[in-house]
Amino acid sequence: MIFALWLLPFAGALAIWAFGPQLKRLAGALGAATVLTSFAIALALAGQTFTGRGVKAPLVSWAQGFSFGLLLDPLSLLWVFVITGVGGLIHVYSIGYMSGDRAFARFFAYMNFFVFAMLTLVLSDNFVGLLVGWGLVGLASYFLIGFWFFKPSAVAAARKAFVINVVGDIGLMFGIFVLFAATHTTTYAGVFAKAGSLAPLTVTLACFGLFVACAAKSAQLPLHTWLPDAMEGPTPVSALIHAATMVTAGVYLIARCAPLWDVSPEARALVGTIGALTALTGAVLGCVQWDIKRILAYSTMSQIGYMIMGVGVGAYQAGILHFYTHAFFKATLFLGAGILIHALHDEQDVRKMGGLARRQPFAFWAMTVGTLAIIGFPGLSGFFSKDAVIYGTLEHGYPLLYAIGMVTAGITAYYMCRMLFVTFFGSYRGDVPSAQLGVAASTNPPVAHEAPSGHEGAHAPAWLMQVPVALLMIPSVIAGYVWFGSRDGPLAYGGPGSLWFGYFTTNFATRAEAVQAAVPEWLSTVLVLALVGIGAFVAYRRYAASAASANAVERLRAESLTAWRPLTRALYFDDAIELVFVRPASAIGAAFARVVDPQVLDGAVRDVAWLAGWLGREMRALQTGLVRGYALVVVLGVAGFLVYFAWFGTVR
Amino acid sequence: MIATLIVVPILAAVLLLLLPRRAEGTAKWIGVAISFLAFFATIGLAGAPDESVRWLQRPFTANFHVGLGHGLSYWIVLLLTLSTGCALMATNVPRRRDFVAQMLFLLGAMAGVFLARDLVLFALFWDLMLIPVFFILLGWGPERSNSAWRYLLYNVTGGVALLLAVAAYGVLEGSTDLIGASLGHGASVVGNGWGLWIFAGFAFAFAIKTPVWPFHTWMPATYVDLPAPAVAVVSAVQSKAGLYGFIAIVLPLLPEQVQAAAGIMFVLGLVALVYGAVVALVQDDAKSIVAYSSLSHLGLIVLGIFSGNALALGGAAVYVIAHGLFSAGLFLAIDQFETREGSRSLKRLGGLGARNPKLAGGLTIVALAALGLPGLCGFAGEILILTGLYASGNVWPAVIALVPIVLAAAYMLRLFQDVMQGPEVADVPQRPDLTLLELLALAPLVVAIVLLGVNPGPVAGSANVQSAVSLVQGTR
Amino acid sequence: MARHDLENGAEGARGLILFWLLALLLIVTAVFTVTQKSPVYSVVGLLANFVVLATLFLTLDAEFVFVIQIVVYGGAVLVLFVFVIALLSSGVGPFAEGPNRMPRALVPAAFIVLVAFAALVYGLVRGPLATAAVHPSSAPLGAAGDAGVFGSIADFGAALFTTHLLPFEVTSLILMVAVVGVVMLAGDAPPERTHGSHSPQVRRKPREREPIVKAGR
Amino acid sequence: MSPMPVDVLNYVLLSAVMFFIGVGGVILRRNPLIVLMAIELMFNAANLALIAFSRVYENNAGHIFAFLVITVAAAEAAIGLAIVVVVFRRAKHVDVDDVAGLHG
Repeated sequence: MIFALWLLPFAGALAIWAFGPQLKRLAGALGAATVLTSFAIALALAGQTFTGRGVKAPLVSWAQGFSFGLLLDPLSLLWVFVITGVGGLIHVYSIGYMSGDRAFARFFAYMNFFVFAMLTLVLSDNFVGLLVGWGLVGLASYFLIGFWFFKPSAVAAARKAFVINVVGDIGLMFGIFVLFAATHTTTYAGVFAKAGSLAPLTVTLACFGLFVACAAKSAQLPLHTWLPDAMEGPTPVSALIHAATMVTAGVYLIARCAPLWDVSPEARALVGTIGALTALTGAVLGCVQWDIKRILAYSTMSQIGYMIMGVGVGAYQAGILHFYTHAFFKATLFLGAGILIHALHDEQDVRKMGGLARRQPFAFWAMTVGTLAIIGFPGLSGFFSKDAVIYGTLEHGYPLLYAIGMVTAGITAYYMCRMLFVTFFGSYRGDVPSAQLGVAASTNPPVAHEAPSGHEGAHAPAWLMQVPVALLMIPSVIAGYVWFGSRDGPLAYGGPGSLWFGYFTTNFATRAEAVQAAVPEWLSTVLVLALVGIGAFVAYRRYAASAASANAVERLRAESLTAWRPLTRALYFDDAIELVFVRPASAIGAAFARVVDPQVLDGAVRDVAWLAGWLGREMRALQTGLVRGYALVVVLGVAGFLVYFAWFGTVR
Repeated sequence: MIATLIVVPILAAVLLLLLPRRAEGTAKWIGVAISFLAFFATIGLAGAPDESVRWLQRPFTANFHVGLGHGLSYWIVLLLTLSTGCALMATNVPRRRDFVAQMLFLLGAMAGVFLARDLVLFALFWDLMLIPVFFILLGWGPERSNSAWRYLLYNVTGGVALLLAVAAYGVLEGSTDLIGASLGHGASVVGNGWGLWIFAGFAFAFAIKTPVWPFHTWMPATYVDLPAPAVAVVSAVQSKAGLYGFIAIVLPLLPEQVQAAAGIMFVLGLVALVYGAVVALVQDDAKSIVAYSSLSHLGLIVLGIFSGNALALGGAAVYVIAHGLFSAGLFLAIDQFETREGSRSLKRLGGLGARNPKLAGGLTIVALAALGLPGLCGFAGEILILTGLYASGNVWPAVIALVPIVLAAAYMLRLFQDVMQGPEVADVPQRPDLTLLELLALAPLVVAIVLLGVNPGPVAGSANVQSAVSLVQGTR
Repeated sequence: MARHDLENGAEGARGLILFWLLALLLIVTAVFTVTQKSPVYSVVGLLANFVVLATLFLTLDAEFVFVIQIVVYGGAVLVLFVFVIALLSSGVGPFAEGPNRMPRALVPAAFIVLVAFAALVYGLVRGPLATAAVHPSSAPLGAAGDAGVFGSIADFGAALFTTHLLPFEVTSLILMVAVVGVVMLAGDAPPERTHGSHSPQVRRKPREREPIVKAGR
Repeated sequence: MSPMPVDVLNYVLLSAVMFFIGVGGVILRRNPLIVLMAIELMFNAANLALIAFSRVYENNAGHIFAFLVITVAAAEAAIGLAIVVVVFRRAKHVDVDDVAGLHG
């Protein structure tokens, strides 16, 4: 069963890849069917998972200490649910979104392959298998970002994403080295059994390596720069890979390696700090974006910062809960945005939208629910999970991170509401010339010769795209209520000790006890809500109040042109990477290729060859062609031998 | 029976010349058939007992001793026959009858190198395998290129060093019938005075052949000038002769010297690893990229061999096979777009993937294996080598060796994307996609890449015993 | 037999006189051979030289070599020389010497030869041979057919066909190759005509014919 | 019982003299036939030394070797003369110095 769960999407990917042209429209249905079947199998296996230590299946053994197998335990089951459940819905949505694209079948082959890779990642029972999945999801992400590979920007974004992900891979490899050298095994069980007895430095080094991997995959500072560019991919890809599942692999890894983080305070501090800074940076950068997908991308980065902060400081349940709720509401947001983009013929700039609430009511409601969830509107899913993360930092003794988390919550409310107001309120600005709106030419050039999602083709029925979104809106609202249900009763507030969610987090039963926080939880919640309210109100005043709506075009233009340059340049991270790594590597390579190889190394050899040539030219004078001359030389040689033996010979 | 793996291809190469010059198709299929027959014969002969005929008695004992076992020799011969068959299948070089004859001779000579269990025999085949490559470079390489002579100059220098080392070893030891004999046999006889010189001779020959930095400058020129089927075999298998020599000869026979020189070899391997990767970043010729990436990858194998760690040694064995598979695949795929578009320049080509999805798919998989994508064969070797390296206490080499992995991703993606992706270039002829035959030529390599990536255990496993000999012979 | 005279009647002096006589003859004939202007005289000198040498072989108990020295050299090889001289002399002055293209080589050549010779003699005189005692032959005299006697034909034959069989057979191969080589070199028409009347079409070899293109393809 | 009447050194010295007469002939003469004859002289000188040594050590390997030398010399003479004939056919004139096609 677990093999079927794991390999069905792969079989689907192979079938679609091999028979894509023959399958035509069925490719999408086949892809969705395999993923949803996997989801059903996961449901069937759930009972088995919660009893005992999970479902296990051995696979192969490479060498001593390199034995691999599958493991489905509560933690991986939670991820499997999200991957196959949300993934299946996004597959269905994609049938509508991608209809008419020339490479329709290829898209589903890649998507199915991604699901397989992600399942490999979470089902592995060892670090090497995890690394295999880690690399394969990076590959799938690369394929899908560069899906429209005739766009140079997509190709560049794909390459960037892949290379940065490989940086993460080598971090993970380094972690494996350290752990293998210390424990001579790579399985989770083997490593964690010895986690307590390892030297502190070893654990910290291993955690550092693993966290480099997390930072690359989950877009944490300073390896986050690929995520905004990754929005070059089709929108369903952004929803599935760059919001709901793949980018949360880092959260999974840290949660999985909780026994290591538990014994390394340095690692906790490092990861918590990076997570908090990422959350803040993502939120700040989100405030100056105009591309709707980039806004969502920065918000993803920011939210993952929250999750990483949560699991990093030790509030594992809170971080995982945030992953869980985020998967739903961020998928809702992306898919809603996708409906807009689809309807507006690939317009992604919010300045050219406006007043869409009446034109696209379904998308409006979907985005509204998603926005309210993400900013933590009381009662919606994000409210519970974000609050849990922020308060968790305080509980585990990081007041500074707590403060950053609070501020970020306010900024999140500001930029998400800004997006919502600019997009749906006021009047439609699609007909206003770009220059008047301050839209720089060719920030995202439309593809000249082929419409990516092919609106000329037969339109798929609207319900294909709406039903999955509607199905995702429900958990966006209610997913947070798993936090209820403690031993005091099914509706009592349980928090980290809740019974329902506790099923998924049994791994952390032995976690270090939280310190008593200075601020009671209700007060903290009120403070957060106050900041959220301020943020939303500022956004309302600037973008949705009647004064703002009246001269929206001028205001947007002014804001576009006067934005602080470091922010529009994304705080110069890209430039720094280019300056510090890319340019020197190319320069050194060029120097080696043009100077060292031909001149120094080969030069030495060529000097020898030249010497031989010179000797040859000089000796040519002796080459008279006269046979007697040659004979004379032979005799000269004989004479030499004879003289030598006559004087030095030791013949006995 | 094992000897037939050597004799039959060489005989066939000679007999091919009896065919009429125009029978190019026939010659090609004979070549393909013999290669694949040899492949299956190798599988059938796995673990067969050695065969030995007395040869020289003076000045030292040397026997015509060949053996297959089921260790590294076995895997490399499988790789050799498979890559030769695949390379010949889709070839359409001019004067094909003569070309196939050269390739079959190469096949036989290289089989001899890997099957020889006697040092003199090994050295004999070592020099024999240079000859067809030299003639292919002369006959099929570009006009006015001196790469043939450069190839010969470098490799014959190495061959002479090898011969001297073998002779010295034979005189001191009394016998050269040693490859795969009991471990540590030679250590007691060859003292440190001569031992270092003998080690230097072997290491020099093997380092040139592999090549190890800084002896590599013949390699890019040779790889660029050789026609694709030949370069596929040369880079896949012939470059492994040096590494095989390190594993099968130097490690068991000269263990003390290996210990003494491990530091130097580490430095050379690391420099090759970084140097090759950095240079590959800026090349424009697709073949040059692969050539310099080979330099980088082979440096990694050298690290694995000299780490003195069983895991890393197993990883080195895996990577030897893996590199053979993906470099053969890369060169064949590059040839396929070169014959279509008439260029290998990254600046000039672009967007081929739109009309050649099969070719793009094939190139993707081999390029991914080359950049060490987890799940494919390159990764399996890489992680075993590096983990073993780190576990054996060589922390810094392992850490430095991580950097070229990122660079590998950068240059391999650059190769793939600049050729296959982006907008189509208007003035490049867009030819149709792969034919079935061309696809069949790549398919076995791709299948092997995936299989080895999923389970390299059989190749790596024989290193469980702490001895290189068992790796060669496969005895456990 | 001569052998008896040479060896048995050896109060030393006779044998010594015989040796010096033969040695003198040998040197004289050799010098005569290489100094004659006409090859015909040289051949005569060479014949004499071979016969003298054969006699010297006999003084060293080499009976079989003595025989084949006469038969092969004095018979076959010299006849070959004579034939060639006869063949070439039909032309016009084939042996008239042209300009000497190594005019200054005489002195250095002579010097080198002399040095080499001096070194050889010095080495021989100084070396172990000079002081080696002359071993008396312990072998009993016997008939030529006695395989136990050193130098007898039977002794030689036994060695040739047992211990040294392989080199013997290989020699036959060399002779065969020589025969083939001679036929290739001299047996055919002149390999290249400097002037001729054939048209290019006739001179072209069959392999170089234009390919025949079938109609309708 | 026959002591070898003459010291072996004399035979070897005689052989050396004859050899260098041949060498002189090869270097100084330009008539190819005489050059070939000089080469024959050198062969014979070598044979003389071989047989002399063979007598000293009472080992008939020297005889065998001389026999092989004679065979090879015969082959060499045949080839050499054939070459002379070919050269004569081409040039109608035979001089060693004229056959200088190997000049660099």
